[in-house]
Amino acid sequence: MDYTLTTVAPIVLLPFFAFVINAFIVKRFTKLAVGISCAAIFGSFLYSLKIFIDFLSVYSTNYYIHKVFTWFDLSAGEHLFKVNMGIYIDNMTAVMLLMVTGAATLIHVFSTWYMHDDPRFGRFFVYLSLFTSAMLGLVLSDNLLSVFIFWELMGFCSYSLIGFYYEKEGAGNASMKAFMTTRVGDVFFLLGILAIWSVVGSTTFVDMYAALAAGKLNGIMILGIPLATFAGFSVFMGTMGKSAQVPLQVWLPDAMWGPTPCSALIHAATMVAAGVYLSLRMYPIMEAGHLTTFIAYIGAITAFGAATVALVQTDIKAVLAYSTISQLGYMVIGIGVGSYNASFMHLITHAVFKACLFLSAGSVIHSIHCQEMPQMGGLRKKLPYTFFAMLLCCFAIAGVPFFSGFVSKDRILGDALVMATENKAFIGVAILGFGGALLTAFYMFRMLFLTFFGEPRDHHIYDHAHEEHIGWNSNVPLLILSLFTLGLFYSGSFTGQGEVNLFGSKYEWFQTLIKKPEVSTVAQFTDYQREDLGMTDTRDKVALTKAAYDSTYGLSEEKAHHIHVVHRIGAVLSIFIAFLGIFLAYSMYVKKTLNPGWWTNKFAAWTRALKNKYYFDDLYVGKIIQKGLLPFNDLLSRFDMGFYDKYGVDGWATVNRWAYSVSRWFDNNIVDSGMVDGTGASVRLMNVVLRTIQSGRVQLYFIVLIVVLASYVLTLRF
Amino acid sequence: MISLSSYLFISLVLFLCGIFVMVARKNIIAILLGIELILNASALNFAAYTKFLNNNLEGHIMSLFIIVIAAAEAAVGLGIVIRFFQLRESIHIDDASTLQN
Amino acid sequence: MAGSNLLSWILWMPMLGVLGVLILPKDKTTMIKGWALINTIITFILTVVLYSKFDTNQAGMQEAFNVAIPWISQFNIFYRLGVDGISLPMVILTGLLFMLCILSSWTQIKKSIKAYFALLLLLQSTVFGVFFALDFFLFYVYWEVMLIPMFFLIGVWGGENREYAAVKFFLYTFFGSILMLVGIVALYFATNQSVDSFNILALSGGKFSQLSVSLFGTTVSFSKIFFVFMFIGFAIKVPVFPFHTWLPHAHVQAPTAISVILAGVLLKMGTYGFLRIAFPIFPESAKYFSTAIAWLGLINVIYGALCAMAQTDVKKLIAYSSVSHMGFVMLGLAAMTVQGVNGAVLQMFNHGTSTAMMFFMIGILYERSHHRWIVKPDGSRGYGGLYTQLPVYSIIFIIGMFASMGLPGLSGFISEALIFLGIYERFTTITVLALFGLLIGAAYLLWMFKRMFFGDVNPEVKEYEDMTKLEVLYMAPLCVAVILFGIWPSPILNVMKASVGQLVSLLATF
Amino acid sequence: MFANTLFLASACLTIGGAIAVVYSKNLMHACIYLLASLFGVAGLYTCIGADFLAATQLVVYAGGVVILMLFAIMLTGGTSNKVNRFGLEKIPAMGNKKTFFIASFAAVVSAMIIVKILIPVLKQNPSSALSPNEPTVERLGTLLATDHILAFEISSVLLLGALVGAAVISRPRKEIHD
Amino acid sequence: MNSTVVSYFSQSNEFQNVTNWLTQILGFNASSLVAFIIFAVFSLIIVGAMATIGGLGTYAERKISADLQARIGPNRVGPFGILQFLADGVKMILKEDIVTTNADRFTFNLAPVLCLVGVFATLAVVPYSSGFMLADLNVGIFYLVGMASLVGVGVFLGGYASNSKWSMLGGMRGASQIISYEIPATLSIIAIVLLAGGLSMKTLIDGQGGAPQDWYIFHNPFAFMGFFVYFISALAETNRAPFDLPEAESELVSGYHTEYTGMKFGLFALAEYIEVFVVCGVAVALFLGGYKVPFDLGSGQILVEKLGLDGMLAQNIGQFLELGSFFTKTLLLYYVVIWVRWTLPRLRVDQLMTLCWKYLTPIALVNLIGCAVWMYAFNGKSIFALIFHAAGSAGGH
Repeated sequence: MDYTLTTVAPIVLLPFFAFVINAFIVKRFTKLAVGISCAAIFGSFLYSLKIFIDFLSVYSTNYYIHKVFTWFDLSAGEHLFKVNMGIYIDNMTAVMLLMVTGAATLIHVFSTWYMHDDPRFGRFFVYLSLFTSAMLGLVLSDNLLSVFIFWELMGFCSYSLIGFYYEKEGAGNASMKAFMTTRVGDVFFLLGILAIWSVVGSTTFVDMYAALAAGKLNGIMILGIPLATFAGFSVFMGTMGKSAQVPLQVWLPDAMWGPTPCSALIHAATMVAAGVYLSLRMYPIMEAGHLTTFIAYIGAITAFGAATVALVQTDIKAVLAYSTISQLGYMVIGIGVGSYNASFMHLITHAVFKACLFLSAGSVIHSIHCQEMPQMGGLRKKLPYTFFAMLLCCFAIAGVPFFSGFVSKDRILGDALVMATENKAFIGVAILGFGGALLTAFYMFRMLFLTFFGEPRDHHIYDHAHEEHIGWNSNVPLLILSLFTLGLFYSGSFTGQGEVNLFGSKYEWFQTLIKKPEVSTVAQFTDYQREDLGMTDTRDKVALTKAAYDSTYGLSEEKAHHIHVVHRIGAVLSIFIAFLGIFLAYSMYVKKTLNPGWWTNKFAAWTRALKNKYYFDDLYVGKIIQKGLLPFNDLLSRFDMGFYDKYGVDGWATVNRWAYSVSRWFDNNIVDSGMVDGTGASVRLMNVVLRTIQSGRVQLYFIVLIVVLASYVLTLRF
Repeated sequence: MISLSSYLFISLVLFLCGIFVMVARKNIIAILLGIELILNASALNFAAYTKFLNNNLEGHIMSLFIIVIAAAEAAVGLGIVIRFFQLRESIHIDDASTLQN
Repeated sequence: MAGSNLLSWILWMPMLGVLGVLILPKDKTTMIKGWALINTIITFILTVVLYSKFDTNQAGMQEAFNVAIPWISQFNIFYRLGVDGISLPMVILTGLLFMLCILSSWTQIKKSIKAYFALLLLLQSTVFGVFFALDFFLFYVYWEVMLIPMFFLIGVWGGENREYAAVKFFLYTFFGSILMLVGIVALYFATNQSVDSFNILALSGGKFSQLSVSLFGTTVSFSKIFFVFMFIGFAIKVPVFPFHTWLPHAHVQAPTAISVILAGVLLKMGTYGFLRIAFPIFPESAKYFSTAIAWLGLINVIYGALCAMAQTDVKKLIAYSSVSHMGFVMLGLAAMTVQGVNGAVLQMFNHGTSTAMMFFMIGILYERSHHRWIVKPDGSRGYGGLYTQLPVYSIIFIIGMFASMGLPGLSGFISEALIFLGIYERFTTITVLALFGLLIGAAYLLWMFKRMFFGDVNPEVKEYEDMTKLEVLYMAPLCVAVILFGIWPSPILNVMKASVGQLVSLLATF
Repeated sequence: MFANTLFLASACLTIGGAIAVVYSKNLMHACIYLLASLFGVAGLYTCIGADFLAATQLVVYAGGVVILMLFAIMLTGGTSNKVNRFGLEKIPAMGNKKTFFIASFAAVVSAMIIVKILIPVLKQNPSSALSPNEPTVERLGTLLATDHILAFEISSVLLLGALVGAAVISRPRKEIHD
Repeated sequence: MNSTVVSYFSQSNEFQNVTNWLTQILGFNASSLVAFIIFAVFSLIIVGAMATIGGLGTYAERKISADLQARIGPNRVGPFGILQFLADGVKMILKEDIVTTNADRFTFNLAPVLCLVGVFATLAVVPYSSGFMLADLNVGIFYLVGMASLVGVGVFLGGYASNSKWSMLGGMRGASQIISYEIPATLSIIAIVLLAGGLSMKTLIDGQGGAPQDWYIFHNPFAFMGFFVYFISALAETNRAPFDLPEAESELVSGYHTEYTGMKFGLFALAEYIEVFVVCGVAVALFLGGYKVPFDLGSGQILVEKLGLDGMLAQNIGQFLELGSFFTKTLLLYYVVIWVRWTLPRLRVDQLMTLCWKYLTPIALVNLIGCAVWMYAFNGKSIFALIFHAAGSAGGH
C-alpha cells in the first residue's frame, strides 16, 4: 500500500478540524458539535484500522513509513538550520494508533450518554477532540520536538478537563497541580531535547538512533555527565511527570476532579501512556545511558507504593487512579528490566481494561450519583452489564490467566525475575513487583466486592439507582472494551505461550512485530531518506518471512532454557498471587471471615500514612511551596520595590532635589527679571488711502483692468 | 480648414462674447456664464497650440487644469450667489458692493 | 507610490494623523477617534504592503527602500531610512498594535481625547522612526522624542501614582540616552567626522576593535567602554536586571493602551538597539561580554518570574512577566548563534503580541472592576469565578496566557525553543537554569488564573458584563496572530533569517 | 471630409452658442445656449484629437457646471414678484443700452489687444499640415502623474476646498440681520 | 473615422469588391463612402433596435410586474400582448401635443430631445460585440458618462419649462439626484478603469475573460463591492425605483413630465428605458465580462482550428456568440432592474441623499483606494489567480 501524507494526516487532522469547527459552533449547535466530534474520531479510527491491517498484512519488523516536511527554515548564508516535522509509523505506532482511536471512539460514544445533561456538554467534546488529535499527533510524530509540542498540548487539554467543573475550588487546584507537576517533567524533557538536538542536529527518532549507532553521542559530557545519561534522564523525567511516577505522581489522583470519561481517556488510557510510549521510543538512549536500574526502581517503587495507597481508598475513582499509577509503574519496570515488548503490551492491555474500568465506574457514578464505596453495595442486580464488564476488567488487571493483564504483566514480572537472577540489584524490583501484583488483585476485588456484592449499605442511594438497560451509548462501549480484556487478542493464545492459532499464521503477532530497537539494529535506519511532502512511500516493503521469528530471541540454547524456566516460575507465581489476592479480598469483604478493621488498627500509623498518600502533597504544597517558594518570592519582591527601587534608584531624587533648589533660586532672582515685553503693533495707516478707490462695483474693476491691460499691451512692440 | 488660425478665431469670438457678457449683464449668474465662456476660450487656445505647434500635450494639461478650476469656480461662485440671494434676496451685481470705501 | 518612498510614508503618515487631530475641533471626539483609527489602519496597511514588497533573500537593508537625504550637511547628518529583516517584524508589530490601541482607547479614554490621540499618533511616528533610522543622529532624535509623548501619556492619563511613574520612566530612559549620546559623539570623533560618521551601516562591522581611549588616566579599549555605555542605554529600555525598576511602575500607572505599547513595542526598541547598533558596531565587545549578557538575561528570567509570583496586582504581575520574557530575548541575543538570534527576534515579535493581549485583557477587566487586585490588600479575593461569569473573556485570556507561557501551538513556544537551542550550544548551565524560568512562568500565570477565574463566583464579579463586540474586534487580530505564528512561524522567520544570518556571521568572525 | 464636417458643425455650434448667450434675454435660455457652446467646444477638441479633453469637457460642463447654473438660476429666481423687500430688482435685467455700450467698448478694446498679440504668432507659425491624431489618454496620465504631479495634487486640494467651501457657504443658516 | 464596425467589415472580401466596383463607377476612391454608408446603416440599425428594446422595455415592465403581482398583464395585442408597445406608440403619436400657456416653449420642446440625444449618443460606445460596436473611442467610458449627464439637463429643463409646481419639484429632484449619483457611479467605474488600465470599452473588456472568475466583479473584494455601488447608483441615475423620486406619482403626480403629452412624453419614456439598457450594458461590460464568451469562442479562432471553418465565417459566428453573451447578461440585469422596481418601496429625499453621500460615495472611495492598493500589492492579480497560484505553489513544495 502506498502512503502519502494525505492518507495518514487525517488521523490527526480530523479530530483537530472537529476541534476548530466545534470551538466556534459549540455554543449554538451543541448537538451538531458533538456529532462532528464523534464522527471525526470514528473517521480517525477507520484510517487507523486501515493502517493497522496493512501493517499486519505486511508482517515485517522493519516496515515503517516516514514522511517529512519542512516546518520552517532558518538557513541563511553558511548557517544551515532547518526544522522538519514528519510522520513516522512503524508497528508500534500502528498498534498504538488503533488503541488510541478505538478507545477514544468508545469513550466519545460513552460520553454522549454520560455528559448529556451537563450544561457544558458541548465544550467537553471540544476538549476531547483537541486532546485526541494531540495524542494522535504525538503517536505519529517522527521527532522529539513534535512529541513535545503534542505532549504539552495534551497537558493543556488535561488542564482544561481537570478544571472542567471550574466552579469547584478543588477542580481549580487539581488542574493547576496537574499542569505544574507535569511541567516539571516537561522542563527536563525540553532540556533532554536540547541536548540531543545540539548533538544530533535534529530530533528525529531515526536520526537519533543513527547517531547513537554511529557513536556520535559517545564521549560528550554535559555538566560532567555523559550525554546519553543526561539526555536519557531528562527525557525520563518527562515520562515521570506524564506517567505519574514517584515522585511526580501527586497530580494523577487529583485529576479525578475531571468528568469520568475524560479520566478514562486521559488519566488512564492514553495520555499517561504517552510517557511510557516516549520512554519506549527513547529506550536506546536510556540503555546507552545506563539508566535501566534507576528506571526499574522508580517503576517498582511506584507500582508497589501506589498499590498500597489504593488499599485504603474509599472513593471508587481514587482506587482506579492509584491502580493506574501502579500499572504505569509496571510498564516502567518493564522498560527498566529490558522487557520492551511486554512493557508496550502492558501499555495497550492496560489502556483497554483501565478505560473499561473507568467507564464502568462512570456508569456506576452516573446511576447512583455517589462515588463513595462504603455507601454502595449489592449493585450487581441493578447494574448487571456494568458488573459484568467490571468483573472481566478486574480479572484482567489482577492477572487471572486467559485475560490480557495476565499476558502482559506476567511477562514483565517474568523478565524482572530473570533480571533478578542475573543481577542482584534487581531483586528488589522483582519483590516489589510481585508484592504489587498481590496488592493489585486484592484492592481491585475489594473495590468490586464493595461495590457490587453484599447488601446495599445505603438504601436511599440503592433505591434511587436507575435500573440499567442496554443502550448503545451507555453500556455497549463497556461491553465492547471488556471483550478486549481477553488475552488472546494480544498473544494469539490464551496464555501468552504461543499455542493456539487463531488468525491462521498470525499467532503471537504482538511479540513478533514489536521489537526492541537494539543498538545493533538501529543502524538499519541510517539509510533512510527524507521525502518531501506529498510524495509516496518508497521504503522497502519486503516482509520478513515467518522464520525470522525466533522464539529464543536469538539467544543461546542454554540461556533460552534458563529464561524459559524462570518465566515458567514467574507465571506460576503470578497466577498464585493473583488468586491469593482475590481470595483475601473475598474473605474480607464477602465472607467477612477476616475483618479489615482489625488490620487497619494493627497498622494504624501505616494506615494514616496511606490515607495521607505518604504525605507527598503535604511536602510539596505545604512545605516547599507555601513555606519555601512563596515567602521567598515575597521577600524578593519586597527587596525589588521596597529596597532596591526605593533607596537604590529613588535615592538619586534627593541629590537632584538639592540641585533643583539651587537652580530655582538662580532662576527666580536673576533670569526672571528679564525684558521681553515691548514690540507692539502699529500698521494701520495705509488703509485710509486704499479705501478711497474701492467702489464695490466689480464690473468697474473689470473695465479698469481691461483698459490698463490694453494700454500696456498696445505700447508693446512685437 | 482645421488650422491654427481658425481655432484662434473661434476662441477669440468666444472670449469676446465672454467679455461682453461679463460687462453687459447685471445678473451675477449671467456674469458667471461669461466667465465660463472666457475660460473655455483660453482652454481651447491651449489645446489648439498644442496640436498645431509642438504636440507635446502640455497644453492639454493646462486645459485640464482650466476645466478643473472652472468647475471649482462655478461651484464656489454659485454657492456664494445662492448665499447672497438668501441674505439680500437679490443677485444684482451692484447690490454686492458692501466692501466699497 | 514608489517603493523607495514607502518608508517615509509609513514614518510620516502618523504625523499626518497628528496634524489632522490637531485641526479637528476638541469636542468632535468621535471624529478625532475615527480619524486616528483611519490613520493607523492606513499605516498598518502600508506596513503590510512593505511586507509584501520585502525581498526575503536579501540580507541586510533592502535596497529598494533605502532613503538617504542630507539633513544637516555640516555634520554629515542624513535623513537615512532603511528596513531589514530585523526591523520589519517590529514595524509590522508597531502598525498592528497602534491600530488596536486606538480601538482599545475608544471607550476607555474619557479625558482630553484630542491630546491623547495626538500624542498616541506622535508616539507611533517616533517608534517607526526608531525602527527605520539608519542615521545614528536621526535614531537618537527619534529615541528621545519618543519619550515626550510617552511621558505625557503616562503622566496625564495614568493611574493614581502617575506623575511618579512618568517622571521615573523619563529619567531612567533619559539616563540611558545620555550614555548613548556619549557613545554617538565618541563615534563621531573616532571616525574623524567623515561622511559616514553617523551612518549606522557604515559604522558597523567591527571597525573600532583596535582603537583605545584614555579615560581618567587609564587606557581602555574604545570598543569595550562604549559598548558598555550603549549597552546600558539600551538595557534600560529592555529592561535588563539592575535597570528594570521603572517598568512595574510605568506599567501599573499607564492606561491600558499605553501599557500595551510600552510592553509590546517600546521594550523591543532596547533589544532592537542591540541588534542594530551595539552588536554590529562593536561585535568584538559583544562577543567579549556575551557571557555577562547571558547571565543578566538569566537573572532577568528567574528574578522577573519570582517577583511576578509574589505580586497581587495583576498588571504588576504581567509587568514582571515582561521582565522575565525579555530576559529570554537577552539570552537569545547572548547566544549569538543563528537559532538564538532568530529566536530572539521572533520572541520580540511574539512577546509583543502575547503580552499586548494580556495587557488588553487586564484593561478590559479593569473597565468592569476598577481595581486590579488578585488578592485585595485586606486579604479578600479580588476576583474569582470569572470563568463562569465571562466565558468569552476567559477563553481569550487563556489564549493569551498560554501564548505568554509558551504553550506549543501558540506563538511563544517556537521562539523560546529556538532561544534555548541557541543558548544551549554556548552556555549549557545557563540553559539549565533558565529552563526553570519556564517552570516558574507557568506557575505564576496559572496561579493567577486559578485565583481569578476558578472557584465560585465572587458577588462583585456577578455584575460584570462579558466582552463587547468592540473588544472582541480588537482582540481577534492578536488571537489570530498568536495562533497563526504558533503553528506557522515561517512568515516572520523568512523575512528575518537573511539579516540575522548576516549579523551572526559578523559576530562569528570575532 | 468627415473631420471637416465635424469641425464646421462644432464651430458653428460654438460661435452660435456664444453669440446667443450674448443676445439672449432670458437667463435660462442663455444657460442652454452656453451648454450648446460648450458642446461645440468639445467637438472642436475632438477635431484636434484631444479626446480626453473632449470627454472631460462633456463630463464637467454638461454634467456639472451647467446643471449647477440651472440650479442657481432656479433657486434665485422667483417670477411672481420682481421686487424684493429692499425694493430692488430681484432678477436684474440682462442689461440695458448703457451696459451694452460699455460692453461693446470693452470687447473692442480686448479684441484689439488680442489681435495685436495674435498676429505675430500667426505670422511666425504658418498653417502646417494636420498631424494624425493619436490617443492621448496614456500620455496625459503619465504627464499628470510625473511632470505635473504637484499641480495635480494642488488642484485636487483646490477641488476639495471648493467642495467643502461651496457646501459651507450655501448651507442654510439663520438670516443675519445687519 | 475609426469605427469598429467599419473596420470589422473592411476585413471581408465583399467590402473590397464593392469598394472597387463603386470606385470604378464613380471615378473617385469610394472606400470612405462605403465606410460611411456602412456606418450610417449600422447607426440606424442600432437606433432602431434600441428604440424597439426601449419599447419592449415598457412591455417587459408591465408583463414582469404582472407576473410579480400574480396578474396576467397585457395580453390582447399580438401574441402574449407583445405588440402592446406598438399600440402604445401609435397612441402617443396620435395624441394632441399640448404646450401649457405659461410654459417656456423653447425649453419645453427642447427637454425631451435633450434626454433622447443624451441617451442615443451613448449608444455609440456600448460594446455589443467585439466587431459590432459603432465606435471604440479611447475615452469610451468617459464619453459615455459625459453624454449620459445630458439626461439630467433634459430632466431639469423639462421640470422647469412646464412652469408647474409638480414638474418643478420633480425636475429639481431629478437633476440633483442624477448629479449626486454620478459621483459614486463614476468612482466605481474609475476603480475598474484602474484595473483595466484604459478608458476604451475594448480595453476594459479585454482585461476580463469569459469565465466568471476572470470577470472584474470577482477580481477583488473591492471590485465586488464596486459592482453593487455602481448598480445602485445606476438605478438612481436612471430614476428607476426605488429611486423614482422625480416622478413620484403619489406626491408629484408624474414629476417632471406631468405637463407633457403625446410623443414628447413618449420620448421621455423611451429615453428612460433605453438608458436602463445602456446602464445595464455598461455594468455588464465593466464588471461581468462584457461580450466575452468562455473558451475564447468569440474570436472564432477555435472554430477555425477544430471545425475547419472559413475564417470570416468563424469570426461571424463568434460575433453572434458575443452578441448573445452581451445581450443575455444585459437583459438579465434589465430584469433585475424591473424586479427591484416592483419589490422595493420608494425612498424619501433625505434618505436618498444620505444614501448617496454618506454611504455610497465613501464606499466607492474606499473601493477605489482598495483597488489601487490591491493592484499595487498583488501586481494586479485577481483573487482567484492568487488562490490558484497559492494552491499551485503549495503542491510543489
